[in-house]
Amino acid sequence: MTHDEIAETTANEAPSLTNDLPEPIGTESLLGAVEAILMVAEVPLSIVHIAASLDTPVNEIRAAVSMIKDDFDGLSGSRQRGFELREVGGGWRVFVRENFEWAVREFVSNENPTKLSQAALETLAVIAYRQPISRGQIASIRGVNVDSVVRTLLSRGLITEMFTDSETGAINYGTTETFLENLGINTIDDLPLISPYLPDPNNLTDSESK
Amino acid sequence: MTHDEIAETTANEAPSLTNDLPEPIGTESLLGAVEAILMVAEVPLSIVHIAASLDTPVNEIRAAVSMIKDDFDGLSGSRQRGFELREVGGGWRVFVRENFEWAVREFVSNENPTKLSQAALETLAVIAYRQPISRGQIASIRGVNVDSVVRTLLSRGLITEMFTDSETGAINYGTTETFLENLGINTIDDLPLISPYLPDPNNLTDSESK
Amino acid sequence: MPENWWTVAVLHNEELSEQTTTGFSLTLGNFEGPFDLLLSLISKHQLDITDISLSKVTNDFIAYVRTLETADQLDEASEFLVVAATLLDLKIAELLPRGEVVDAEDVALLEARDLLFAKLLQYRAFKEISSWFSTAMALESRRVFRQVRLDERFRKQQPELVWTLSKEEFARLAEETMTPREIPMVGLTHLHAPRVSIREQAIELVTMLRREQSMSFAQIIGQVRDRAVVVARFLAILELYRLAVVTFEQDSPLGMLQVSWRSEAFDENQLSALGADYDS
Repeated sequence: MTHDEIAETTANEAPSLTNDLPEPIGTESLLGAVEAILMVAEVPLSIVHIAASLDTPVNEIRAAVSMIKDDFDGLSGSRQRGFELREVGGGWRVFVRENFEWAVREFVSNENPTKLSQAALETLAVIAYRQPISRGQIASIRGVNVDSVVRTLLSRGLITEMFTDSETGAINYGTTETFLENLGINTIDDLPLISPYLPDPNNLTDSESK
Repeated sequence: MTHDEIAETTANEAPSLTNDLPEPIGTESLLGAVEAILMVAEVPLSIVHIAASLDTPVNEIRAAVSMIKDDFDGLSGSRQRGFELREVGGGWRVFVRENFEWAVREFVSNENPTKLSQAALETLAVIAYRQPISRGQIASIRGVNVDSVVRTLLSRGLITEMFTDSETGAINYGTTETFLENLGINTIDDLPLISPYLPDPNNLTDSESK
Repeated sequence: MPENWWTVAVLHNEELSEQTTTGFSLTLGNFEGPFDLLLSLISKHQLDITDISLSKVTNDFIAYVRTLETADQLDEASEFLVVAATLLDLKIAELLPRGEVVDAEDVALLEARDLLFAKLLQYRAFKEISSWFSTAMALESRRVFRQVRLDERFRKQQPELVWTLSKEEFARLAEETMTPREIPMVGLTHLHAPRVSIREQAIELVTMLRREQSMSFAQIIGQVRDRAVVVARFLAILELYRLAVVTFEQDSPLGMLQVSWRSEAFDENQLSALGADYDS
């Protein structure tokens, strides 16, 4: 969508300001509204989420977010900002731009959770690529009991119970949005491909169902 | 460029025009750093505070803040932002711009249903009976990550940050007056007794440090 | 996502992984399970995973499993034993003269090998990719995002909270929430063969040997279809040998293994104590 298109679609929706030039102000108003919301949000906001809050079509919000991002990045003729808009965990959020992180250290409270153990990381990788997956299936891939690691991952909010298998009664796990945020990616599809490393999974699953 | 020169040039010139000047990169970098700090600060920051943390003369910071303010206000040729820099209580802070507050109001009323979720109630119950308690400790009692419900409870004013553990850096939470009012009791001691044989946070390993 | 990030991430991870490899409660000795051990042995001998010199790796593996002595370790060792048994099978097959006859047992052995290697490859894949996770998380944890408490005046805009719980209901909720949940255990029985008691097998053996006085190993396992029982019987024989209750005779390498009873050395109490090590 071009800027002009946004101007057209939002021209009449500006709730506050009106003057001689309705069209550009409509756009500016939408951009300002989206910026304002991004300023107060405490979690990454999806386009759909913002659209619902502002009661505005999704494609207009998408265009507005993309314009704001470009703007912060200095692609719209102005200076590159000390902050940027990033899409992580399925939503948009204002971050300090990477090359200015040195400046903010003092102002950020550091409550960094402890690093995950190697076992927890490997288990997380298995869940990420094989979700939904039960503890039994994870144990069979890892060769060891994974109860304690799964509990750690649950309390860290990195995985969640997705559903219980109606036949076996086994709980199936999957990754969360927090997981995506912690990795700095937007969707599971952003994970590096693992298939080149793997043998054909069809040869492996049988042993578990014996 | 001397400090005074920056102060002078910023009075009339847009930052994008400073390209003609000898040390534009220094300026842009300073602007970015100040912006980054203001973007993450929870409280208004004085010019002196920012100057000290960036190890930069006060008048340069003053000039930078003034440029950023003008910039956000749309006085430097670019769009007026949905946020602004406001001086309150002797310091500077990023606020939602007044004419975009409607967007935040819509967003906020959309976010908060009138009833607490089951997860929020359970977390509140744990905090009420085990305060002061950290998020990690709550998580290990509830077996799931509680970051987002704790945020909800904070924003509802039902709990508050009591102190930060000096060793672990973990914030400890407790209930508020608002909580007591909702439950119709005067002090925490009026809570009905529960079984003494339930997990105590002091005996729990913080799930985050596992 | 830029492709080179992954590469950078992997390189970067070298330093990080050092700190993260310790402290897991289920670690058996230094290894997190049989695949971990097998992988490290393969890399120690600088072997390709698809072209393992079985003798070396099997010897090392068995030697390691022997060092697992405490009850706790043995409790966790069942997976090790399954892998050990497979490796032993494969090693024996390698040593046997190659005939033209392909019988069902050979095929089963090949399948067991393929399955073991496929599982090992799979394990390695996840192990390798986990370094990407570690690095991505480390990099992301340095990022700072805006997270500023909502202004009081906006907070007042939210719809009034509707509170419905009495203090008694609230107390009950607290109690229910804080009562530790019974963590459903992983049913390992449907994954692996059911646990086999070495003591039970030892008792069985004693009965058989008392009757027969001397039997070949082939006879001892003659009727048994379950590999876990075979392993358990084999371990039971070793235990009985350690107690000097039985003796072995083998004329030549890979020849028939004859197990003989030495009843004069037998003490019933030793047998009941024997099982204790293996019970969980």
